[in-house]
Amino acid sequence: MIAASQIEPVRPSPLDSRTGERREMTLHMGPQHPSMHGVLHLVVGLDGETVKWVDPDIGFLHRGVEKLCETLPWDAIAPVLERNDYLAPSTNSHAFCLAVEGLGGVDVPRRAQWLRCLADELSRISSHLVAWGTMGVDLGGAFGGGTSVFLYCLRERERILDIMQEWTGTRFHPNLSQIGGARYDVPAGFDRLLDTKLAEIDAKLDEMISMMEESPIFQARTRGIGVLSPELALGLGACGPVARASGLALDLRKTRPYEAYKEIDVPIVVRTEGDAYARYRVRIDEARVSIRLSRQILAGLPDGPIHGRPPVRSSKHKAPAGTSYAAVEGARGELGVWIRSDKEMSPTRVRLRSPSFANLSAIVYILPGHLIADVVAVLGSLDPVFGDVDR
Amino acid sequence: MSAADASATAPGALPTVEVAPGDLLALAQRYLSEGFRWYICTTGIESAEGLEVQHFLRNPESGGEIVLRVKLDALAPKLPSLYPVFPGADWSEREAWEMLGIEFEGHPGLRRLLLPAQWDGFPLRKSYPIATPCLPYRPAAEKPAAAVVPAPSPIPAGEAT
Amino acid sequence: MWTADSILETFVFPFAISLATLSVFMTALIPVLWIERKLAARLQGRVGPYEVGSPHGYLQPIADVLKLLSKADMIPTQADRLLFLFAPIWTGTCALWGVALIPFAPGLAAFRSDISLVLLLAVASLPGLGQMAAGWASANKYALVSALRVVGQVAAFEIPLIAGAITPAIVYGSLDLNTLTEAQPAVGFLFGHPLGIPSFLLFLVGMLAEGNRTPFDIAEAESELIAGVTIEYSGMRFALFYIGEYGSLFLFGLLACVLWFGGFRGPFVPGPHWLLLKGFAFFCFVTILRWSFIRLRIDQFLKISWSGFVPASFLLVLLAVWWVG
Amino acid sequence: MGFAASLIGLLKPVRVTVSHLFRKPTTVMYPHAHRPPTDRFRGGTFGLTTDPETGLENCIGCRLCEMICPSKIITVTLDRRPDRGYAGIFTLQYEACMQCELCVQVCPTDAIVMSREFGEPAYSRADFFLDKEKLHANGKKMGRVWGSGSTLQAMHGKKERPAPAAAPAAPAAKKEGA
Repeated sequence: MIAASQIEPVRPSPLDSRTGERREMTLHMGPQHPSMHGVLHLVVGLDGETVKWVDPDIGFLHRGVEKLCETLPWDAIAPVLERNDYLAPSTNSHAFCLAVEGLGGVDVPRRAQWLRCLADELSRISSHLVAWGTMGVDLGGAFGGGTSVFLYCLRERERILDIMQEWTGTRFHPNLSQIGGARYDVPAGFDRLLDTKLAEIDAKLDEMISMMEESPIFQARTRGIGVLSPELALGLGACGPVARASGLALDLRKTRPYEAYKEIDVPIVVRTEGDAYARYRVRIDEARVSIRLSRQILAGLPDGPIHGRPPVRSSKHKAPAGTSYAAVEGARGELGVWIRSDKEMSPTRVRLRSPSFANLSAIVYILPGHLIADVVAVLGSLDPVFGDVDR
Repeated sequence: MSAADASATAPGALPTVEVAPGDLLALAQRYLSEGFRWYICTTGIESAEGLEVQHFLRNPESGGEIVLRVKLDALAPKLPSLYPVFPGADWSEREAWEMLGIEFEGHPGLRRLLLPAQWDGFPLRKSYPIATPCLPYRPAAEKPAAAVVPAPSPIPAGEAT
Repeated sequence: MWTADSILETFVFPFAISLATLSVFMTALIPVLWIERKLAARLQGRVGPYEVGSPHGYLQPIADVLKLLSKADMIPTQADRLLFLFAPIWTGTCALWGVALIPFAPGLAAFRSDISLVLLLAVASLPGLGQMAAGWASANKYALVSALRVVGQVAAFEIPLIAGAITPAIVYGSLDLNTLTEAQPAVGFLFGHPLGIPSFLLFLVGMLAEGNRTPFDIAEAESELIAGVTIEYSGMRFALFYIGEYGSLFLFGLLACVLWFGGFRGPFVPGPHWLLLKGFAFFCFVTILRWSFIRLRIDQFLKISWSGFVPASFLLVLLAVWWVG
Repeated sequence: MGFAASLIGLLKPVRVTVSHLFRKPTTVMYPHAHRPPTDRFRGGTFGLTTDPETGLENCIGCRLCEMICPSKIITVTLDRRPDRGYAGIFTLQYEACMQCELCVQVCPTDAIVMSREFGEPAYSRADFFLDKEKLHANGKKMGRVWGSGSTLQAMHGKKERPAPAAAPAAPAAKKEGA
């Protein structure tokens, strides 16, 4: 087995000493490009249509969240962090709250823990739906079947958003997790609503499969494209569906269980191909697992309070001093928050370990040798979220 | 030094080993051979204790975790890059460099990652000013008076007494 | 010796017929654009155009074109000016030339010729030239890559297109579209002849590629090359490409109807109605295909052409010749 | 994959898309039709409430909402009067709000609430700058809402399963099934 450090990325070729230019045609893809998933700027060295090297340029969505956290009261940080991985928002605040609770001093009631995990599972489903949709657009373009897939996926995601609206009052950024508990209890009749909506999504997943996987064109476009070897995936810190598609059975819900997952058995979906198809397929299977887990969590929801602290009435909370790291298995992988507290009004340092950041760094290794069309296919399969990459 | 020396205080804290900058690469290599192949992240911190860098590794098989903590000289923060051992350190170290001004020796290309190339200063340092250049919005001209005059309309004037 | 009759016959009638055909075709493009938008929306579970020309957005195509016409016209400073200005006109008008050859009723075509099929196929491949010119002249790397793709595409997919179209001509021994229409059995060449379906499939594939429709829309390739050759065009010039694209697609549709679906023949209503109805139905079919598939990659696209469709084309032509003789 | 299987595979996306022709569209014609918001919905604008009996404003100018707001869009000054405090200035820069409902949660007197209706679009930034008059007008218009400081804090303070007990605070929580 070859060590990750022995796999060299393909760096941009040097400038020609005589002409001052590169041998390859450099093509700037992004930051304004239909399929750059936001604001990625890729400088691509092309020989014909073959990609020789890639030089990613990130940071167009950098908002200085880590610095911002150092200025905010403890209780006000969670909703800000939800804007990071904006496709699976509740996982962000969940990780942050876990990290702060890891500093000690707060006892989170079981019901709150399960509620948060339920929100995580729901946002995982909705995030994966967007991932297929955008991958469809990447493969099929705005004027083709890709858009149809995208709209079908968004239609299904609406059902998740409806659930969240019923539960927390917002469709997108629920702001459910709070240090010490959950902010909203489920309303009456929630289990029936969840059951109906999830059943509808489950039934419609076959439509997505028909649109994408069963079409030979999709197979031709994704099989064997952007293969990420397991060793490289580990060395780069790749996680989530990207790592699991490379044959690594890494899922924090199983390997580092937290909250409700300590009591629930989470089947890990693993594929060994490591290509774009495997990453897409892992997401499909994971969404099915998540649908089942959501039902399981809601069925086993323990009674009791939902908040371990007295109700938040001011911004004066001070977390105990210390250092803490907590991670949840977000939709894209290990979403970790590293906190340093000196028992001040605000944290001393908040470091966000974002899964998209680690996963995206693989493109330097896996894109060279492919065609332009594969660039978008691979990006679609890696599913980076730029709020998360750039923070 | 090994994972056994690692100490943990808060329940969320990670097993940590302190390492001098000079020993970092050798220790990382040893952990790598012990199975800590999963690079998680690199964090640069500035706190009351000064500047430090923490490399977080994990063993994918056993789930074991280890943080390599390198305390740095405040005036010339410098340590060897972890890139030769873990390629994932590339971007994380670039980020720590641009945000905190920590020099990583042996890194293949320390250039700005998230910030514009011409950015001045190291934003995550505590000394970096957080003065906001844009003031909160206030609507101009038309009715500045309405916003300033404290005249609570629902309260009858005589009732306050 | 000019008599009143010969003047009428030589100048006035062709002019009048051309004008009529042109206006019919341009008018027909409005429902074509509407069908594209509305059908696409319905295929995706949306409502589609609604407000402009309420209740169903019937005036949306006009609003579209007006919007494009009112936009700023920009020419990149580094562009090859002459070619840049010329390319959209070329592409936009080529589709209109071809319609002159389509027989709308027995003997009624703006330009009658014994070799109208050959002429039509020649004219129909001309828009590609304008696209190449646009891609080169735009001084944009995306446009350049797209222009190269257009070259590969035209080279690879002209053969299936022509082979498909020439099969009925071989079978019925004529190159005149009018004769070909009338020679077909009542169910059309498609079902009335064993070679009907294979030749139609080949033509369809070639037509989707020429008309830039998924899964073969690699020249435009929205998600890869942004807008391909038209990336630097705006306003009216883009509208010309837009009209040219839909015009040539509709023209191919009409040709398919003439060759495989019995053209203007049909009961109760006159020929032009039938041809246009069939043309719209065929366009609906193409639109459904377009919004169902994702795109092939350029190498796969060329490979299936050269190793699949081109040999099949030759085989089909040989079969047709064997059938006749 | 065999040739025949490929052909059949090509038909499957077509089957899905064509099947949508025979279904009702998912989207609604937005300005003409709205999807009904749920009881807890907080996507709308803000309002300041008044006491229905005395007609006095509920805000006591304690500035807790200003301090917890992550976006720092609320400005409150205390207008101290003999009986109690009132809000002197109360401004809210709604365009920068991120709908986290923390201001509502910390409010000790249920003074600030969020609307259940979608926020209206506006033509200028000034329209999103809510001063006290606008906030009070909003508060009158929106009537009773589910989310207020007391309901949210009651939800957190409960030691027992709060769902049945919370029903009176959320009067319509049951009827919203679809």
